[in-house]
Amino acid sequence: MSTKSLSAEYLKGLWDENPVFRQLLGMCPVLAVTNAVINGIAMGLAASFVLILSSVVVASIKKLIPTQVRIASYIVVIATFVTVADRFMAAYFPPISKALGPYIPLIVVNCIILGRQEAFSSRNSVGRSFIDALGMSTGFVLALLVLSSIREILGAGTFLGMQVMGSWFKPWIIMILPAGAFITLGILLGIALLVEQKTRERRAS
Amino acid sequence: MNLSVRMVVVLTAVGLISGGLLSVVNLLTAERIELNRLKEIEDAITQVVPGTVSSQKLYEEDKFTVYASKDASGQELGYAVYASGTGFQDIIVLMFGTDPAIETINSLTILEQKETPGLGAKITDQQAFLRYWKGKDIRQPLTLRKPAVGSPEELGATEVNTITGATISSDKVMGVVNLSLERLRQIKQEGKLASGDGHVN
Amino acid sequence: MQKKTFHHGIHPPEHKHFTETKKLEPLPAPDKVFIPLHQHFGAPAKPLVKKGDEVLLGQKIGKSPVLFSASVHSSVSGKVLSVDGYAHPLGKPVTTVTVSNDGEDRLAPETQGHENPFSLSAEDIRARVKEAGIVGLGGAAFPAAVKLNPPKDKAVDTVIINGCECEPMLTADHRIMLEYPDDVIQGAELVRIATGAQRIIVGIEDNKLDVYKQLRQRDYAFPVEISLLKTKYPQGAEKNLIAALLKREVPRGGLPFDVGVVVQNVGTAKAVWDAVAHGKPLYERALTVSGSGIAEPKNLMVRIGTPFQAVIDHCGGLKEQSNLVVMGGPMMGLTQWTTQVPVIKGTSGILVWSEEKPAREYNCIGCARCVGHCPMGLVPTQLMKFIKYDALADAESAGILDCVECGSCQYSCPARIPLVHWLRLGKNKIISEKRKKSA
Amino acid sequence: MTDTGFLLRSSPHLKARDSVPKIMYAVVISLMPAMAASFYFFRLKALAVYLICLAGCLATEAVFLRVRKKPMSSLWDGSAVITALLLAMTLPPDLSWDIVLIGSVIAIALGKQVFGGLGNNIFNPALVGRAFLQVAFPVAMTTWSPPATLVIDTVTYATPLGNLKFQGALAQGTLTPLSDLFWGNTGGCLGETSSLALLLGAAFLLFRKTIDWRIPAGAILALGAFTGIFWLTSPQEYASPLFHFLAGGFILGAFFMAPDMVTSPITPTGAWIYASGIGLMVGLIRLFGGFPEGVMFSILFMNTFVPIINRYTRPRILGQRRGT
Repeated sequence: MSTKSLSAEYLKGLWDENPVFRQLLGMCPVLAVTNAVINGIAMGLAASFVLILSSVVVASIKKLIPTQVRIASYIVVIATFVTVADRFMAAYFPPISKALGPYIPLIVVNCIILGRQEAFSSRNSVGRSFIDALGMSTGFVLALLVLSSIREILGAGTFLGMQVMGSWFKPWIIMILPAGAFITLGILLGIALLVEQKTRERRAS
Repeated sequence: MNLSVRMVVVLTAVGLISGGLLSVVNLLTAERIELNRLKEIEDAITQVVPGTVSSQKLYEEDKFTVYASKDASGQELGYAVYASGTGFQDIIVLMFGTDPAIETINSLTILEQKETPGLGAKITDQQAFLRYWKGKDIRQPLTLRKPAVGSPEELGATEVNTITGATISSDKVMGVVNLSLERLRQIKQEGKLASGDGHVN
Repeated sequence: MQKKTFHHGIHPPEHKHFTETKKLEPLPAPDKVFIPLHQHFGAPAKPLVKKGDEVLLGQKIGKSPVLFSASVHSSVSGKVLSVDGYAHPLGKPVTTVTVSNDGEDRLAPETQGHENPFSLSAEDIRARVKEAGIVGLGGAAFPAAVKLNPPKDKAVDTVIINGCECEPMLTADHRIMLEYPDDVIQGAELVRIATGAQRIIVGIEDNKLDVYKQLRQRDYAFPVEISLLKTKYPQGAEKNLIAALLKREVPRGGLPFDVGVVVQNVGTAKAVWDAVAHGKPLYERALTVSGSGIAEPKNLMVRIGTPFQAVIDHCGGLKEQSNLVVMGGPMMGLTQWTTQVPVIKGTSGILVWSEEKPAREYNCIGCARCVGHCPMGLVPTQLMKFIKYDALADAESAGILDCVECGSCQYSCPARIPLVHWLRLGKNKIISEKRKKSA
Repeated sequence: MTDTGFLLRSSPHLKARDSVPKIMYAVVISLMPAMAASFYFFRLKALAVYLICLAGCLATEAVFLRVRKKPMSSLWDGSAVITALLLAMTLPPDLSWDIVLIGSVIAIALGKQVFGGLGNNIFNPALVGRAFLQVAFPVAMTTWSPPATLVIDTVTYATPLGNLKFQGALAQGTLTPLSDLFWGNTGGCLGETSSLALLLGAAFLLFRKTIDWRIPAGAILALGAFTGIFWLTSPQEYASPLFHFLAGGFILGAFFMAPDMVTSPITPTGAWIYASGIGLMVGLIRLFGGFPEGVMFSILFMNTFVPIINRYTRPRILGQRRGT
């Protein structure tokens, strides 16, 4: 059982336990769909939808589920919400659905979501699970936003499809390719570690 | 309650609730999703055969579909061909339109591709590639002009400009189009393109 | 003519011209000698004298307690001033017998020779060599009597006399071969008899052609072969010398016995002859005093226990700016923090020069020169990294214990990485861990 | 006894004269003929590319040294200069200055310093910079202009390998003549066109033993064998091994990039494996790949295997029984 204050429960997802930069979870969508900000946000919102609803559901039915079948139950719950999200996107946002391709269904196997059920929702109250899921979602969306902004601005010279770089700018096509995802993520992880190290040093001194 | 019985009950319950929820979602979205799909094809047909008001699926086989496109009076304007083939990196899906006699190509559009951005992906670019296809004579197989020339006037009747730096992707598109044209003529000769008996969209 | 040699190795500038034409000259015994009881590979000797005792020249003052050890003899006649710890060229202070020299060189009665040494049995030769406290004079100071006693199951067929003197700057062995060729060859014959070998090979590098020619011209009553080697470092290392002369490879972790060979340095061969034929224990040795910090470089016969300072003074003293004093050759020698340390049995040279601040170290750039030069076929830079990151098991499986610390890798390293230092550190760590485990 | 001020240190006390900066500047000297050739064939355009590369690489190196608190003397150890020159030599002459600058920064920052600086990088820094540019700016990186010595009135101009791959030059008989490839009178990257100039520099490096001869030898043998087999079976369809040696960046790669000490194996057997891998890959890409040229990717690809090659190709230790 977590004993943090509710605000701390929310804030931990932003930095201290940021799923992407600190826990290195959910790397597959992080690398695959961040070539444009709109895709990054869509993926982030879809995953958040699934994470928050699954967490609430799992937290509320946790007492009913025998331990032996808990993972199977979680997966069914998660898959349900993923399918809901997938169908909804296909019906109302066809271009984004097409751009994200198989990565929406793949949210089912996103470690952030199953990880939170196993690590948090299955042993905390509904309200607390909701806050935790909200925090993790925010952290995930922020990470995707940062990554996709860098990639879209450098790779296409645009942000959310709007031209932001001058006409002198030559797009770095590598940034919207998978290689650019790895390079950007690597640099961001390096910076995250550096920041973490400096904060720790400052706290220690 | 016995543990194994409880396990079965819980899983069944979870599955049932999930299934119920999903069927509701499906009911709500299925129609829209199908509409989206059809609209995409319709839009493409309108694009490759200008003036299309209605269209009709005439023939379908694996990765190859022929639509007849008609104007408001029901007059046949030509064929729209939906085809696909291997590109430089992944499958290229495209659609092109011809006149009813299959003598000239109307227009070409790329529906799906994963070619190298900035290079091969230029097959979707009007200025760099697609504009060169309009009105080409297709009684002979089309050919690519390499290296590319500056203006469309310099090209022969059956020649299409190559994308600078993306010879392979240009080549692949050319291959798909030529093959499809051959197949189109073949099935037309076989009389499989008789219109009127298909489903009207 | 085909010159023999081994694989890899280096050819550093020789700097032998300072002394190679200078005759071996005896250094007068100093007023006081400092004779450490531990000058050899193995256990220290037990003192036989105490403060105030009278000792004679050649008298045994330290007794070897076990097989792997060597006796120690007085190098002057006079009075024992103390038996106490004293500075030692190998680093830590060692129990040392200090004798004040009465200047009379009164010989100890037990130093009796033999008229026909070749008639002696292998047993007798070994006993006399052991009694004389002879150790390998090439530098390692391995007890000679042990080398003369091959294990029963290992037949020795060849005695190699090591006349390579592959270390730059050193010329004492060169002078011994030039001035005492008969002593060397006769000593080699005694070694051959003691080990039961069939033949003697003398290996000489082609920078000592005068010696080679002189030795070739002589007639020998015994099976002696004089062999010319291409000058290369570290040819004088036993395993490389055997590979060069016989194309035999001593197995990893093995000894020359394992391929039927015994290797002795030329100085050792002469010492064997002196001991067996003249009854002279090892109380003096030839050494080279050289380097740009020495006013008059020389080859000297020096009594064991003479302080470095006395030797250097005899050669005109230190030049002022000198800041590096090395015992041994420049490739494997040990730096000294004081010139008060005494000459010991393993002192093949005293080198002095001055050096500016060392150039900075770079990261390893993978030039692979250390790999190309390692005479043992190791990959020093990889070993260095294993040690740096404490991967001792990896270092051991990559062969770090085969390293002979010849320094070829570090010599050739353009990044100036102290490879030998790292490898030595790794070897010590691995060996001490093994000891801990077996204890 | 007091401290006498003598140095105490471990043996050996002698040092060979070669040092890291000397090795690096030997490579710089060896690149001079090829640089001169590029000035001759591409005039001021070449000079601009070299200067921007030098400025970009040295500035990036200086920033990293400062941030990582390393000795500033490392800036002049020559390694950053080599990276700059090699990068410049692999760029098309008309590349605009901002792209060149990005490439230089990436080469030093992502190719070298993120790994810990000189000696720790896995990939050849110049090639990392070039690979980045190749993927980031594919059009600019494949737009060539003819050398100033050729009077042709086209704006773009295909490289000899591009001609071979995409224009069917072999069938049409418009393959670039070997003599042009040898002297450098053709299109291509700045430093790769003149085989003669490159070979002069390579001879210097081989003579000085700065590079391991096994690496160019292995690469040449492998490429020769691979392209030779196809050429012998079907000379109308495949170009000769000699054409493949002289065309494109093969000589630059085989003599100046593949033997980069940091990123090539340190064992003799390893060098052969690494080099033949490069030669084979170049052949494969040129004959059957999507790109006309494959030297850069081949070297980067084989760079990744260097640590494992080093580990499994240790020389035999003296006295080690064969096979143990």
